[in-house]
Amino acid sequence: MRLDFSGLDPVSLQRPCSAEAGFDLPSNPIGSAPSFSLPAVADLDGFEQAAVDMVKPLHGTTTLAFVFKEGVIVAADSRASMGNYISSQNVKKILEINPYLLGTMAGGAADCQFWQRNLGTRCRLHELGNKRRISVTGASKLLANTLYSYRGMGLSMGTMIAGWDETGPGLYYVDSEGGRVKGKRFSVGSGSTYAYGVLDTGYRWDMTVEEAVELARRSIYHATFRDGASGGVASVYYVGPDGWKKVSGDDVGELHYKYYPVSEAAAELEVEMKEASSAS
Amino acid sequence: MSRRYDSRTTIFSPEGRLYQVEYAMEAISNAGAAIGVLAKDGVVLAAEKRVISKLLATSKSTEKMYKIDDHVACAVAGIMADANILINTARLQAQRYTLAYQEPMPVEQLVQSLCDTKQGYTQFGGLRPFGVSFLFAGYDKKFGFQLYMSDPSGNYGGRKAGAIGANNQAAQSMLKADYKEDITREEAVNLALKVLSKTMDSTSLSAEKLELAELSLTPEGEVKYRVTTPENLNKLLVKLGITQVVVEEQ
Amino acid sequence: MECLFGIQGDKFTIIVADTSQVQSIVVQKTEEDKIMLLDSHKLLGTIGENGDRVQFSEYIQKNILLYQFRNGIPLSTAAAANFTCGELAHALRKNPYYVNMMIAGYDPEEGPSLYYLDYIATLHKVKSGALGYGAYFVLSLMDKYYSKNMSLDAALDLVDKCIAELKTRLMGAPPNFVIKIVDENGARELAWRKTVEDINGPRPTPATPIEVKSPPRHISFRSPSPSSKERKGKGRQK
Amino acid sequence: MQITSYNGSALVAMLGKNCFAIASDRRLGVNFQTIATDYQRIFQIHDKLFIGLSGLGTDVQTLFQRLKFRHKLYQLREERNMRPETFASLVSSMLYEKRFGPYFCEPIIAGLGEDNAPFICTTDLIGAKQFSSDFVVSGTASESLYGACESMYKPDLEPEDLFEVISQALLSSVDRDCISGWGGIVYVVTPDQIITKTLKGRMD
Repeated sequence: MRLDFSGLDPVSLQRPCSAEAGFDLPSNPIGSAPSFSLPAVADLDGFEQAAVDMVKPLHGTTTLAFVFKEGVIVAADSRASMGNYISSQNVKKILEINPYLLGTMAGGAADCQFWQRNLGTRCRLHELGNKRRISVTGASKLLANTLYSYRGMGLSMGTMIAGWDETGPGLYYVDSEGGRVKGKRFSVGSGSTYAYGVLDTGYRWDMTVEEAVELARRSIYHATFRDGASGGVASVYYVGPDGWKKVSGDDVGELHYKYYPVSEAAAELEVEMKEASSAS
Repeated sequence: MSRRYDSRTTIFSPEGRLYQVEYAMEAISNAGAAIGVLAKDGVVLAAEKRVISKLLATSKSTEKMYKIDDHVACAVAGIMADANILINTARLQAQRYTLAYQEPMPVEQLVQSLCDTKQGYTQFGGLRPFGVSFLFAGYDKKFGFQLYMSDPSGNYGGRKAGAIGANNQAAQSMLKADYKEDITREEAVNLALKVLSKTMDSTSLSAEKLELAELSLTPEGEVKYRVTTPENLNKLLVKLGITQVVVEEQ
Repeated sequence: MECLFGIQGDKFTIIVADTSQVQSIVVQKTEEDKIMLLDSHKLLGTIGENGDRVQFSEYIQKNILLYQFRNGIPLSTAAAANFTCGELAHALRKNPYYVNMMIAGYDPEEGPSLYYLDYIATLHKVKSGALGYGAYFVLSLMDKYYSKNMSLDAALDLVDKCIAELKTRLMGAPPNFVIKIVDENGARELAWRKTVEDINGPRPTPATPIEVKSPPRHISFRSPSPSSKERKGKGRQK
Repeated sequence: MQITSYNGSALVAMLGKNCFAIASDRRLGVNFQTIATDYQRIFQIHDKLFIGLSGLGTDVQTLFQRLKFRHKLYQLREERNMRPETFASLVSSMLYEKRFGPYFCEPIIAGLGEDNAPFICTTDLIGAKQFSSDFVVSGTASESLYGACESMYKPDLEPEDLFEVISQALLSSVDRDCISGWGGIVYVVTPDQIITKTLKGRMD
């Protein structure tokens, strides 16, 4: 039974919560996490574990974010894999919470999508209630507290909350174990170590936006080259004073040959010349 | 007097001789001759093929020349049955080496391992020695082209030219006289055939009585073992004037 | 969290290995040299269980030296790598050695070479490679900064980048690394990268033979009986 | 992860108009980590016989070396090359020798046999031979390869077209498999020549 904190809410927010409404947003007190009915099962943990296994959280992924002089860069690959099988190559892993806040997806796709969309709603409600945009610190705390309240129930998320607020750029890492840590450089997912390698070595505080974007793109590319579970498209976002902007989305298939051009073997070259001459 | 000491292969006679080994060498000198010449760009092996009967139909392309591995070939003189066993052992040794190191076996090591096998038969096991002498022609990255000669005792030596089988002494001295230090493979072929023609007692020489094989490098640097076809052999013999042109041949 | 990686440059190959010896949660030693000389022109870097590591690398070293004594010519690097792989593969189905390796060598005509060999005997010739947990960080780094025929300085700069990255990102990253090189002048230690200095005594002086005095003749091993003095005179020359 | 998907591999062979093609990916990986992208898992036994080995890298190498050993001895003794059917039996018996501690790899044998009749066959890891008249697939991407080949394959293709079909089949299949890909190599073998081509594919 979870403790009921609703008593602490300001009076204006209180609503009678009707039991039979089940999961229905308006009936819950604003700002608190929606409550899910629990499965009537003897072995709750076993059931949860089985549910998670079936969903097979998307641990194959590479996402990164870093803060630098001009703001925050957020980048991610776009591959979803189930075991050895690539289920998709164009998954949006950078979630647009609101024009000033981005979240990244790693772990359970459904968990990330749902809870970050939910976070967006609660941030909007915060703006309405307080006439001020929520700080990155505040938003990430909301998410962290929610995830913590479901601790041990099988949620699987490793997400970064990046944004710009009055204090300037902000970046937090929040995960389903309830961890929340503020930082300047994070990478999450099975390809994160490869991304870190390139990211840390190339990182400087006073990079231009172009340099930072290229560093992010290059880090994602190297991760997709070495990690089997990452691939697809390297999308890069830049969060500046007036919110986030999607800077690029390059297919790593072409990116590879841009970074490592292959001079076609002489034979192929002359074949092409022949075709070119016969065609013209 | 020596009768008592020659039955057991592993027993020295009072004069310090292993009779069984010497008898083996005697058996070899009754067998068809084989000559090897080391040139600077290859190795040549030539051998006298004693045709037992026209009815003989062997599946083997050559009787006296055997390929041990892509880079080693050998010419045989002596008891063919024994030779087959040893050739198979040599082939096995070479492949086992390649299996372990993924590289061709150095030629001297191959010869040495085969000679160790031969030597075993003169010291333990009480079995008669192999009545076979070999001429090994080989190439490896370390020492380039090599020629080795081995006999039933298990002893072997690196040679510039060598002769085994019938009249090998005569052939040996002839080779010694005519061998030039940086002889080319061309000249080596001529020398081998010339010496062979002199030491062979058969009247007229022709391709049926001879076998010739050469080990050389292709332009790309790979080792090539090539057995000369009877036609080319005939042409060579004619060129060398070793055989008369048999005009009326049908 | 062991790290082993290697880079093949212009006419040389270098291998870098961490030098910590860990037992459960204790760092027993911070200067364990894990890169061994197989022969004058070959290096063998090994990481994995300490017992297997030492036993297997010495076993390989002795066999390769034996080959040289017995046949007069040294093994080529490719042959040594394949021999090692064969031994590992053979042991795999009996009692496996848990040892990951990198073999580097220099051959007169072949030049420098580097081989990746993991504990289940997968052998592959590589230009740059890494093993152990460190691999997860340095592989991408080496992809980016590696270039064909790198100069020694460029290679060492890349090594320093890798070590720096490991220090920041790898949990329990080893403090010290040893770098060894092999080129036409042979295999030798090139440098150490230390952040933890072990308190060592002075460098060991060359061994000076200890003169062993033979035990005094009269010592007898029976318990000294009261009449031992008379017996001493009888029948014993001084 | 099971053993046969520890390193990751993709192999396919197809029969054409008196020719055959055999293609494979180039990845050597350990679980999800890519170690090298120039790994070779198709071997040439002689100029009319190829074998592709998918599965556990160490067994792939050991098995090939032992096959080379046996074939060389056969070649020396018989003074001719082994025919594909015979070689397939050799592979099958060598695999079955290890019935209770098998080599974890699935070979594909492709060759030109008696008067250049094209021949392809595959076996499982303990040597169950299975001939085929159109295509055979193997490796961690085999499910995708089956689908791709089933739809793309046409019988009696000329070498050039066979090359196109096998390349498309391989590349489209490895793009659905996390642990194989990273480039490709194709051998198209006709009675008088061997065409070798490397494929430029996705490297993720």
